[in-house]
Amino acid sequence: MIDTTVSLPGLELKNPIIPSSGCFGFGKEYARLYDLSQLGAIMVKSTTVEPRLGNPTPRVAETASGMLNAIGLQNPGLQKVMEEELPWLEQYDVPIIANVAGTTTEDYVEVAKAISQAPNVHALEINISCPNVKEGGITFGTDPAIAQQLTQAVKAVSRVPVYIKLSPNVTDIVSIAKAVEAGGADGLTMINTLLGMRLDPKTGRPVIANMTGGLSGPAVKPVALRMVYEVSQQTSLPIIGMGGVSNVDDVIDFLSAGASAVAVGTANFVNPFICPEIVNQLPEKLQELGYDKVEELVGRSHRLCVR
Amino acid sequence: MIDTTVSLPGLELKNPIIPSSGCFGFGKEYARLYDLSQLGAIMVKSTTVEPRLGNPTPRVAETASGMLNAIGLQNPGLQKVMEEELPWLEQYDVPIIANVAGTTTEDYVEVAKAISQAPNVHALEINISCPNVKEGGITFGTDPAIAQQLTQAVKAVSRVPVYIKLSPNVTDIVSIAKAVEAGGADGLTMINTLLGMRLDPKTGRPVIANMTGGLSGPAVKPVALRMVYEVSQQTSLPIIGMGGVSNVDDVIDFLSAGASAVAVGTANFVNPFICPEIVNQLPEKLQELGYDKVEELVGRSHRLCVR
Amino acid sequence: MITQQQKIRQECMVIVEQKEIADSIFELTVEGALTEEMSAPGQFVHIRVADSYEPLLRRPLSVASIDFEHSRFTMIYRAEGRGTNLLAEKRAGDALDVLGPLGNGFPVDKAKSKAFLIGGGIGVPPLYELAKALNKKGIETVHILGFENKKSVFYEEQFRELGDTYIATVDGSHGTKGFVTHVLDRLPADFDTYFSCGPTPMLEAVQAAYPEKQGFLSYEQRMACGIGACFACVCRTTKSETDYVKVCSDGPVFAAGVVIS
Amino acid sequence: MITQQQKIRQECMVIVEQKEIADSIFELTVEGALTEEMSAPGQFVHIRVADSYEPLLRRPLSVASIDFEHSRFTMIYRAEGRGTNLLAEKRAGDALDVLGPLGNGFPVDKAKSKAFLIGGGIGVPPLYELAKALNKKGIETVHILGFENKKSVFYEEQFRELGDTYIATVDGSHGTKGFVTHVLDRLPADFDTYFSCGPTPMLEAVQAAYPEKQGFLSYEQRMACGIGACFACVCRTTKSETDYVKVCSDGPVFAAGVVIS
Ligand SMILES: Cc1cc2nc3c(=O)[nH]c(=O)nc-3n(C[C@H](O)[C@H](O)[C@H](O)COP(=O)(O)OP(=O)(O)OC[C@H]3O[C@@H](n4cnc5c(N)ncnc54)[C@H](O)[C@@H]3O)c2cc1C
Ligand SMILES: Cc1cc2nc3c(=O)[nH]c(=O)nc-3n(C[C@H](O)[C@H](O)[C@H](O)COP(=O)(O)OP(=O)(O)OC[C@H]3O[C@@H](n4cnc5c(N)ncnc54)[C@H](O)[C@@H]3O)c2cc1C
Ligand SMILES: Cc1cc2nc3c(=O)[nH]c(=O)nc-3n(C[C@H](O)[C@H](O)[C@H](O)COP(=O)(O)O)c2cc1C
Ligand SMILES: Cc1cc2nc3c(=O)[nH]c(=O)nc-3n(C[C@H](O)[C@H](O)[C@H](O)COP(=O)(O)O)c2cc1C
Ligand code: FES
Ligand code: FES
Repeated sequence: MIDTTVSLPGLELKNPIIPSSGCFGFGKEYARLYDLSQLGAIMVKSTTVEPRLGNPTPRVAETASGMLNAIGLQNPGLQKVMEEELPWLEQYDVPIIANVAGTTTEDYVEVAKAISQAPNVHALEINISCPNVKEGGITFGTDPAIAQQLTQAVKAVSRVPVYIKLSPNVTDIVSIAKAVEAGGADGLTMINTLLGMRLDPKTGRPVIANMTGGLSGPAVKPVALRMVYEVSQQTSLPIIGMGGVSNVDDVIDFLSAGASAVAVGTANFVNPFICPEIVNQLPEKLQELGYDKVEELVGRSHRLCVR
Repeated sequence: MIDTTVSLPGLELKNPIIPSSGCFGFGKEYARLYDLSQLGAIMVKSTTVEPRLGNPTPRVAETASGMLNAIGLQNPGLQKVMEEELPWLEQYDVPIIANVAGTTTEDYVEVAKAISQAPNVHALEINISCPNVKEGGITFGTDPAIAQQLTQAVKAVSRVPVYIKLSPNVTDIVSIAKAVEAGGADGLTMINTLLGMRLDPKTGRPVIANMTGGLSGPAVKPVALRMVYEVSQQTSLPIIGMGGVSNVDDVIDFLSAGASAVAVGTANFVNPFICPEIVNQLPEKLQELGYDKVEELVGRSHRLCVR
Repeated sequence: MITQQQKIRQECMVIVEQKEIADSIFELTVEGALTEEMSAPGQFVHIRVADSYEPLLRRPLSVASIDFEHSRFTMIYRAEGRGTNLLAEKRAGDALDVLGPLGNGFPVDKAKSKAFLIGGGIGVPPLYELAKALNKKGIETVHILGFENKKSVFYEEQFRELGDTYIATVDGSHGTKGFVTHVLDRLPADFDTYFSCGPTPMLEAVQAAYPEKQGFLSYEQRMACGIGACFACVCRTTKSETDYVKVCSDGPVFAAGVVIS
Repeated sequence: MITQQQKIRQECMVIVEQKEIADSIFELTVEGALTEEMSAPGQFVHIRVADSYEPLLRRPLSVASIDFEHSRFTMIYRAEGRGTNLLAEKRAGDALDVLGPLGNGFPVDKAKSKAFLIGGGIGVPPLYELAKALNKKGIETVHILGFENKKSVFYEEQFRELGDTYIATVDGSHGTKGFVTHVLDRLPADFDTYFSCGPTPMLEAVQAAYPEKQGFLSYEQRMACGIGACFACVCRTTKSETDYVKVCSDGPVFAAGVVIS
C-alpha cells in the first residue's frame, strides 16, 4: 500500500493535493463536479474584512503557457465567509486552509483571528503577496521586516497554524522566508503570481483593465520550482508548493524540490477534474518511482545535488 | 514610405530588430543563413577578460513555452574577440553592441575600455544580470548602489555609449534602473533571464548540470513587458526591450510598452530566420496600424493608460 | 436569472462535421453524451482546442443547435485568434475536449406569442436553437440579424424557415445597410418579448430601443474557469452598489435592465 | 573534425510516409529541396514538431537514409518525450518544418577495406546511410547493433543486405544477450576503421575496446540552436585544457579519442 498521507502543522492530509486559493472559490462550483472529500485540503479564496468587488473586467488574459489575472481579491467579506461559505464546506471531510488578505496589519489580524475559529479551518494562509491590489498586500511580501512583523501579529491571534504565502516578485525570497520563520510562521506556501502584462498589439492597450496582472500556469513552473528548491534548503519550515502544477509529474517535481504538499491553481480552469485525477494517479506514480510514501520523496533533489 | 529607423545613443539603426546577446554568437553561424547587414544591430555574446569554458552540460532544458539555459558565459575572451570576432563582423554594415561581463568591477572596466575601441562597436551592453555564473554578475544587477558604481566605472572608460542590461530577478527593477541612470548610463537593455529550474521527474535530478538556469522565451514575455512598461515611465533612458519576442506583434508590444528597439533571443533557435523575417514584416505591420514611423509607436501604451 | 443545476460534464466528444459556412465562420458538430445534459437554448460549452499548454485556456462557445436524437450539437464560431484558428483545423473524426453545458440559457417560457430575436455577428448562433424552441411552443419569431458584410452572413435560410428574417450588414452589401437597430427602427414593435445576443454596444442599443419590453440578453466576458469559481467574468448589476453576477454561471443570459456592462 | 560548408536551409517539407517499424520506433520520410544539400551520412536535421510555443525547441534527428533521386530522406526515431510523441502523430501529406542539413557526417573516405559499424538504439539510424555509402565505395561493412529487446529491433534485414549483421539485446530476447560489446568481444578485429553512434557509455566502451584502431563516433548533446551559435552543446576535448567542440556544428561525428564525454 502506498501511503499518500502528509502531516503538516495543523494539517493531516489524505494526500498532498490542494486546490490553490482564488482558483477554487469556496468549493461550491467544483462540488458540482466531484466529491471534495477526495482532496488533501482546500485553500479557499482570499478573505478580507469587508466584501470586495474586485477590479474592473477584463480580469484575465491568456499568455504563452500561462495566464494573467487581476481579480482584485473579490470576495464576500469575513462575515459571509464565516456564516455561509465555511459552514457549507463542513459537509465534506476535508481540512480548509483559509486564505487571509488585507491592506493593513489590523485587517490581517481581524480576519485571522475570526476565521481561525471556524471549526473546519485547520490552518491559515496569509496572502502577503497579491500583486493585483493597489493599496497594499504586495509590500508585506517584499520587505522582510514588514513580513516578519505581520507574521508575529497574525500568529498572536490565530487559533491554528499559520502559513505565509510568499511572493516571487522579490530579489531574495530566502530572506523573506527566513524573516517569516523568525516571525513564528508554521509553514510557507509559494509561489503567488509573477507580475506581468499583456498588450493588445492592435491598439497598444493592456488586455487587463487593471493594466498589470499576476502570471500563473505552466509558464511560471521553472521559477516556482527554483524558489521552492532554494527556500526549502534554507529554512526548516514545511512548504506547500505551487506554480504551474498541471499533472502528476509536476507534483513529483515540487515534492522532489522540497515541498511537502502541492497546490493546483490555473490547471483547474483547463481541466476542472485535475485535482482528483492527480490524487488517483499519485499512488501508481510513487510505486513506479519506487517510493512507498509521499513523504520519502520530499526534498530528494537536495540529496541528489550536493554542490 | 514607412520609416523603420531608430536613433539611440551611439546607434543609428536601420530598424529596431537586434539579435540578443548569447543567442547569436558573434554572428558567424547566422551569416551562413542570411546577410547580417539587414539587422538593426547585433548584440554579440558576453565577453570576459579571459576565455571562459562555461558550465558543464546539459546547459539547456525546455520548459512550457520557454527554455532554461546555463551556458555560463562561455566565450573566447577579450583578446580573441578583439582580434578575430569583431574584425570579422566589419564586413557587414551593421552596428555592433558589445556585451561585457565579469565578476569584479575591474573585469568590467578592462573589457569595456578595450572593446569600446573596436571600430564597429557602437555601444556597450553591460551584463550585470547573468544568473548562471556563481562568482558574481548577479549581485551587480540586484543592488542599486553597486549597479550605480559599476555604471560609473564603465562609463569612465568607454569610448561609446553604455547600456546596462537589467535583471528581472529583483523586487524593484525601477530602483535599479534609476540607480544606473544616476550612474550615467546612456540606455537600458532588459530583461535578462528569470532564474528557474527543471527537474527530471523520474530521478528528481535537475535537468541542467548547473542545477538552475535562466528562463527565456515566450513564457517570460508578460514579465518583460510589464518591466519595460514600468521602467520606461520612470526613467528617461531609452530601452532595448527583450524577453520572448518571437514575431512582429511581439515587437509592436514592446515598442508600445516603451522600448525604443527590441532584441530577439530564444526565437532564433526556433526559427533562425526570425530576425530578417520580422524586419521585412515590420513596415507593413506599421502601415496596418496607421503609423509612418517606428518611433511614433514607442510608449503608446503609456498615453493610452492614464491611471 | 434562472439557475438550473444541470450536470456539467467534461467529455472527449467526437467531431461529426466541421465546415466553413461563411467568411471565417465555421459550423462544428460534435457527438457525445454531454448533449443530453443540455437544458435550454443559450447555454454554452467550454472547449479545449489543443492538448498543449499553448493556448492554455478553454474557449467559450455557444450552442447553436441541438439534436438530442443523435446526441449531437452544433456550434458556430468565427476563427479569429489563436484558439479558434486551431479549432478550425480540426476534422470530422477528431476528438474534442468539451466542458459543459455551462450557464443558464434563454427562458423560453417567458415569451407569450411573438418574440424578436436580435443577433449580431457571432451572437447569432444561440438564437437559432432559441428560434427552434420558441417555434415549437407556437411562438412566432422575427429574426433581426446583423453582420459585417455579405460574406460573413450565415444561417439566413435556416432562420427564414422559422420566421420573418431581416439582415443588416455594416457595409450594406446584403440586406439593410447599417446595424440591427436600423432595421428595428422600421419594424413595428408588435412583440411581447425580445431575446438578444451580440456585441455589448448592440445589447445596449437594443435595451435602449425597447425600455418597456420584456427582454433577455446574452453577455460575453473573458473567462477562465467558465463554472463560477474564479471571478473572472463578473459584471455589476443595477440592483445595488455591491451586487454582481458571474456571466459564466449566473448568465450568460440576463433579463434586460439587470447587468451594467 | 571535418568542416563542410554546405548550405543550411529551413524548409516546409512534405511528409511522404510515416510508420511505426518497431516498438515506439517510427520511420519518417520527407520530401523537399533541402535533401539536395546533404553531403555525408551522419548529418542531422532540426525538426519543429508543432506550430506552437509548447514544445518550443526543435528536435535533432539523424538522417537515416537519403534518396537524392526523389529529393527525399528518412529519419528513424523513438517516440519518447513530448516532442517526438507529437511528431509521431503526423501523417503523410502533412507539412514538416525542417532545418538542415546540420553538422558534419561520417568521413566515408577514411575507411580502407573493411569497417565495423557499431550502433545502439536510436544511434543505429545514421549507420544505415553510412553502410550504404561505404558499400558503394566497395568497402565491406559489418554491423553490430544493440537494442533493448526484440520488440525494439529495427532495420535488421536492411543491414543484412549490406553485410554481416549482429544483433545484441539487453534482455537476450533477440540475438546475443547483453550489449554490443559482448558481440565485439567475440568478433575478430579484422577491420581498419570503425564508426559508431549510440549512448555515450556505449561510445566509451567501443573506444576502449579498440584503442589502436581508427574510429569515428557520433555524439549527442542537448541542443538549442543546432547551428553553433548558442554554446549549449559543447564538449571538452583531449587536445588541451581549454579546447572544446560544439557537437552540433563541429560534430556530431568526431574521431575517436578527441571528445571528453
Ligand atoms: C458565453 C460566451 C459564448 C460565446 N459564444 C460564441 C459563439 O457561439 N461563437 C463565437 O464565434 N464566439 C463566441 N464567443 C466568443 C468566443 O469565446 C471568442 O471569440 C473566443 O474565445 C476567441 O478565442 P480566440 O482563440 O480566437 O482568440 P484569442 O485572442 O487567442 O483569445 C485569447 C483569450 O481571450 C479570450 N477571448 C477572446 N475574445 C473573447 C470574447 N469575445 N469573449 C470571451 N472571451 C474572449 C479567449 O477565450 C482566450 O482566453 C462566446 C463568448 C462567451 C463568453
Ligand atoms: C545529433 C543528434 C542526432 C539524433 N538523432 C536521433 C535519431 O536519429 N533518432 C532518435 O530517435 N533520436 C535522435 N536523437 C535524440 C533525439 O534528439 C531526442 O530523443 C529528442 O530530442 C527527444 O525529444 P522528446 O521531445 O522526445 O523529449 P523531451 O524530453 O520532450 O525533450 C526535451 C528537450 O530535451 C532534448 N532532448 C531530450 N533527449 C535528448 C537526447 N537524447 N539528445 C538530445 N536532446 C535531447 C529535446 O531535444 C528537447 O529540447 C539525436 C540527438 C542528437 C543530438
Ligand atoms: C484567477 C486567479 C485568482 C487567484 N486569486 C488568489 C487569491 O485570491 N489569493 C491568493 O493567495 N492567491 C490567488 N491566486 C494565486 C494562486 O493561488 C497561485 O498562487 C498561483 O496562481 C500559482 O499557481 P498556478 O500556476 O497553479 O495557478 C490566484 C490565481 C489565479 C489564476
Ligand atoms: C542560450 C542563451 C544564452 C544567453 N547568453 C547571454 C549572454 O551571454 N549575455 C547576456 O547578456 N544575455 C544572455 N542571454 C539572455 C538573452 O540575451 C536575453 O536577455 C534573454 O534570453 C531574454 O530574451 P528571449 O526571451 O528573447 O531569449 C542568453 C540567453 C540564452 C537563451
Ligand atoms: S469564468 Fe470563472 S467565474 Fe466566470
Ligand atoms: S546547439 Fe547551439 S551551439 Fe550547438
